[in-house]
Amino acid sequence: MSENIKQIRVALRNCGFINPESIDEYIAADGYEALGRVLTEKTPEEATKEIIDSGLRGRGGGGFPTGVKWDIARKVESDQKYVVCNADEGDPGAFMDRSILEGDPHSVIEAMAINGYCIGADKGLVYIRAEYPLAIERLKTALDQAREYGLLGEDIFGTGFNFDIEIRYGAGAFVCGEETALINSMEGHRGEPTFKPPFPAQSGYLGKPTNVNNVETFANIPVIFNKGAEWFASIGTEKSTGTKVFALAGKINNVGLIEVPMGTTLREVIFEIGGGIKDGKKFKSVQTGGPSGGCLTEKHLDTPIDFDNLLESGSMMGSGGMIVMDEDDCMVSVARFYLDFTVEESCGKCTPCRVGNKRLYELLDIISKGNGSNNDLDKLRNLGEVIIDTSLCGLGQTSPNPVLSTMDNFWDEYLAHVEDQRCPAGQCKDLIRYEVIEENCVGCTACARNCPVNCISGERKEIHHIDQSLCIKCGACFEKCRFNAISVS
Amino acid sequence: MAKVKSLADLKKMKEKLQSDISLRENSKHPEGMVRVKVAMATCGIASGAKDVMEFFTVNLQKRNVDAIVTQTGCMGYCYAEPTVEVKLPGQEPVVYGFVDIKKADEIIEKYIKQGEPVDGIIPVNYETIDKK
Amino acid sequence: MEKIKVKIDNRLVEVEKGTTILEAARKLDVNIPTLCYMNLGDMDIEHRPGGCRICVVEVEGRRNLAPSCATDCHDGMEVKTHSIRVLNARRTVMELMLSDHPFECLTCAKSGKCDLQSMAIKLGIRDIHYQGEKSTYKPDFSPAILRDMDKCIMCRRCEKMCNEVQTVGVLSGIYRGFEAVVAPAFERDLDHSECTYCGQCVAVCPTAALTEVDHTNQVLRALADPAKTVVVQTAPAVRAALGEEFGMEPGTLVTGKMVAALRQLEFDYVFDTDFAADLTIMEEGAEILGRLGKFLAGDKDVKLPVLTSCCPGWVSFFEYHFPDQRDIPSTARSPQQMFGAVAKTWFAEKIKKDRKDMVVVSIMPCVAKKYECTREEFATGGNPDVDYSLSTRELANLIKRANIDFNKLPDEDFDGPMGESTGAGVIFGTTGGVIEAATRSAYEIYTKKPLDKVDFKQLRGMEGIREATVDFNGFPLKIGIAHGLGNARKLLENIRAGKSEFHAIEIMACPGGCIGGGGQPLHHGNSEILKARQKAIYREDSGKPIRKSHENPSIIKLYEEYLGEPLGEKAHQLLHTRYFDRGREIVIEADVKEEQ
Amino acid sequence: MSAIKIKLRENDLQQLKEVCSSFNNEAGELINVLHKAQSIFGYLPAEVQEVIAKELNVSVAKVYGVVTFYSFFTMVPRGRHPISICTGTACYVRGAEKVLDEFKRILKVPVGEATPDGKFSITGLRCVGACGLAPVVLVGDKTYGRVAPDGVKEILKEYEDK
Repeated sequence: MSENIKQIRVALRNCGFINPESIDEYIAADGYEALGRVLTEKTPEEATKEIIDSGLRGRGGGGFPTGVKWDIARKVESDQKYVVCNADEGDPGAFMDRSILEGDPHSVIEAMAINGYCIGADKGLVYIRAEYPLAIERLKTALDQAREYGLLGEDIFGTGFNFDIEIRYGAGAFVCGEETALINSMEGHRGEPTFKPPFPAQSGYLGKPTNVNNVETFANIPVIFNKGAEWFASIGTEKSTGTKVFALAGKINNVGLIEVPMGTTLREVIFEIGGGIKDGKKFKSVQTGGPSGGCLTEKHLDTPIDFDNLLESGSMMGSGGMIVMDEDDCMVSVARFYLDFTVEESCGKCTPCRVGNKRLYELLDIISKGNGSNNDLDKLRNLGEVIIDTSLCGLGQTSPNPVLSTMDNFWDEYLAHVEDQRCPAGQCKDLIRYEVIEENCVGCTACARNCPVNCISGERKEIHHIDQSLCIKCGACFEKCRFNAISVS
Repeated sequence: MAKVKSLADLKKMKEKLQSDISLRENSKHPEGMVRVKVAMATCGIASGAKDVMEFFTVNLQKRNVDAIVTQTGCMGYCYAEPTVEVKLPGQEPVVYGFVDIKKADEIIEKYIKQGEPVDGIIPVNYETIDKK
Repeated sequence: MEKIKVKIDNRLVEVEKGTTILEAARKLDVNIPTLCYMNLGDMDIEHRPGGCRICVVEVEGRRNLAPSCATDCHDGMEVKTHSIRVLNARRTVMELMLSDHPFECLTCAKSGKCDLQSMAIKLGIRDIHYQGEKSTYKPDFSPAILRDMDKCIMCRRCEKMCNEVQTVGVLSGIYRGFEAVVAPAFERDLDHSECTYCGQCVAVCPTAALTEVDHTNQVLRALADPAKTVVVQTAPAVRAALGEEFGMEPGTLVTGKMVAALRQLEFDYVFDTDFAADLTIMEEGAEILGRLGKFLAGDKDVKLPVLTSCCPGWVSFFEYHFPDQRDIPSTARSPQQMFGAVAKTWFAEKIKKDRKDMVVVSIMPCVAKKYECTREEFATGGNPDVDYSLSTRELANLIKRANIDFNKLPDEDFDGPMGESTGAGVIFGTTGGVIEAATRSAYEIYTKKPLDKVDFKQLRGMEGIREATVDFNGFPLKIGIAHGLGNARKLLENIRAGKSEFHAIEIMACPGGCIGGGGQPLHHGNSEILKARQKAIYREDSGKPIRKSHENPSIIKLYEEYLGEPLGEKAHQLLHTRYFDRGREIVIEADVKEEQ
Repeated sequence: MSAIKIKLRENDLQQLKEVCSSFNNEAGELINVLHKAQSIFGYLPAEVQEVIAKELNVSVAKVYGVVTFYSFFTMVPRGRHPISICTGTACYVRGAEKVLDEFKRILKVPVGEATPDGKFSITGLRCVGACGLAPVVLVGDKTYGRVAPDGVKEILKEYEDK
């Protein structure tokens, strides 16, 4: 194997290799063997211990040790327990879970059954976004096949263990990624989170002990049994074992899904696997962790990626979205974009998230329009910190991260907006002007023809003019001009 | 289909399935099976993977190539969708990116039929669990 | 129970496992401020959504601040309730709430009694650093309740009362994020919903998002009109709570002062709803005995149990949710309406006035009574039997506006004849009271023997559903009592399923009965206040010389002079009513067209 | 004198009742029932919610609370060709906002509404997971990738006679 290969496919081991609609291909790739072995050779306690030993941590964002979570649910006594797969991937710009369900649905089914055996549950539920029709369809096909083969249902592998899985649909609410909100949603309520404790492991779906893991976490489970906890723990770093799937997107050449061992650096991911920045532009920032994460910069490029390092850098692992930004991206706008998202997705239950995020957004909006003051920057920071400190659930507790991390890492850019009313990236519409550079204009009319609001005037072969009062700053003229005759300032 | 009643059942089933596949894929016979996998996840389909798969299915048969065309999940190369993996008997599989009908035609005519290299191969950039 | 030790603001306290930080702090007299939290422990109503985030505290070793209302103590926990971090967070959260709230304190109906306002004062808010868009919603004017959701702070108490306690299900949280608010389905007005106007949402609302419709100006205008004779009646529960509005201890009885105040307000006649309560017992008691007699005689068609019908919130509830059971409740009108009907007939004749020239005002602990006044069946030729109903709170405002120093007023007596009442009439004000009053009279009429003991202690209490059996000379009369519509629903579902063994059931819409009515001085979530009011009611009863309705001399006279017999023709016309099927109905569109 | 009359065509009512009973009229299945109902009617008008509430024995306010909570549910009819513009982060940094603005400008309708002729409606959508093709636009089930603002007219042209 060559030196520059950075990826190892563990969770994605079958994605792109097998036909996701064929259980036979899954079985040929060692499928359901882990379930068979766990059921016939291990006690629930032993199997759970194997997961603890593997060091696997939740891939949905929190990074809580998966085995420990299982163990808590296992120890609670109850006549009925549930296994829930969180497939409500809501981070904009993340599609790991969708890809796994579309490419390898059986691995999730197998893992849920193992989980059921470990904690003593005979029923599983997959909570999946309605926006993922193909994933739903493939999951349904896989469930039918598994039932047909007797790998779901009663007396699985002749061991007397029963397990079956139902699908529940999300309906477009990011907050339902929070496990208590997800449970409320599965019960047919508004997806509002409730405070913990009680944790779902104590009182979850229908008040019964419930273990919730996300898709990628489950996809790792069969491998741990097939290859051993030790093998799994040998990948990655000491405190973050195994690999992590990232959805690389944004201004990067090789947009796509990658899986790297924990501890790989951001530089390796962006420049080696990702092929560097699109159109030869300059790298500016990488956003990890979705709306809960932060924007990291040049100085973080050599940080090995794991749960703890990312937190320390002011961002977080999140579910694995990784959006790369270049010199043309304004960090105030990016922060505002995320806040716009949070404001729309907040459930509205607690004050800091409901009102606080709205106010954060409004402050950012004022700043991006050139109407902010230094005082507003102080307010942003205090408000951001209080929202983190006082919000009820994970959404509010992390929503100011994009603001605080961009303030930490791109302070000059904020200052430029408030002190000079200038957007260094030339992105904030209210702070830019498109103008014709008269020396360069040849009167080709390309700009005027492409202007959507007809605000450019000028005869053919004569110098053109932009009517600033009508200009909507769409940038079409700038893009269409082949003579460098339009300037942005 | 018979139910899997025990771990032994499963293992038997797996061995049979694996030997079927290896028989097909490792055939030294020049007329042996060609295997084409089209990545058909959401982004592949959005880029036209369905048409590409259809093209391979219809044209390989038309042009008398003994091949199996299947769909698969996301290979991870979203930037290069649609992506197609082609495995000739006895050879390592190769993945092509940006496969449209024209490219598919070229792959059939040059690579599959004559074994000539065709541009657009995406280099393998990962290890599998078995190799690790 | 396992005991654990907790340190709060550097002071140790031992509490039972499962105690919240808030409760543990209260043991040390550390009063952590709360806003959305509400605990009516005796009625098993606890609301702690953990939404307002005002009660956050710092817990050693915890990453973020903890909501003290919803966080359980653990052994060795160290808590700081007023560190600079906590105070800054609390102030910021409060400022956020205020930044989305109208600045109308000077003209707001709730000013001075608003929990949000007192919290702002307590937290020393002098400036609101965060400003921006405010949520605005269309105001909703119903006959009894006013909704101004611009003032909603999303504490969700109303939702809790409407759905979980009352099971009326009219309110729900809608939308999400900044747009989130509590509203009826499709944001329709309350009068297009199944709202019973029980007013429990109003009673628990910390701000003026939910208030009663104010009729004080109409009453003032009537009082100022020389052509009108204005008669006022006061419901039993009012006298046990009105004093609170003037700084008196909860449970202070102010009957005499209230009468004096009304007289100073220049009402022409100050009467008592208790009089009509006695009248209600005459009719309802006769109905119970009538149906019971038929039942004992083997009549298979007789409907049992008899349900009381003096509570308008409860009447709406069964009309909406149990229209199929609407032949079970007694047909007796509520005391408010009986009073109005008698005042505008018998009494009008006595004073030789036309009903058009009379204005009947009621002082009620209730907001549903406002709605009851508007029901068409309680009017003659468009002239309602009761013109205006004011809540206890509105009366207090009126007294204050008239510059009356309530605390210094002498005790005065009601006017006759409609001011005379018995102890039985008074206890209508608490849960269990109506059925006890009915039992006192029914017992004597049925057994033809005088009661040795007038008090039926087994019917009293605060539990949501109570039952008791009274020995009627060998016949065991089974009595059920429910207060709070959620409890009423349980009894009704049993009746519908044919599983109810009761002969008579008293139902009150509000937890605690009328003492906890939606129009009473706000209890701010303190159930001790309700218990004190209940004690006051029983105190008034035991101090009365006559304690059985059928012994009220003015009632006896009313039947002799005017009504004849209970359930007689005249009585039926003036004192009884009918109920309507108001359940939701699905109409097939083709039929709709035919209709048109 | 019924308080509230809910007017519905008989066929629609039957269909709705069947949907509810296929989920055993269980209150916990509310969201699944709403999904099914929306796929039948295209949206969830008040009458539909009233019937569902009645069948599942939950309050109408609750049903409305759930419908307004989730962005997937809509109470306004969508256009015959619903246009969804992905506004996920990957699409955002690649200019989705400009594409959205262009759709709004040409069709002259705000997000969430349909054109007066009922042909198109515009909605924002959070990530369809096709980030490699950003910015992404969906018209009905058809996905358009790498859409630039000046490509908007072309997309709309495809639906000229439909």
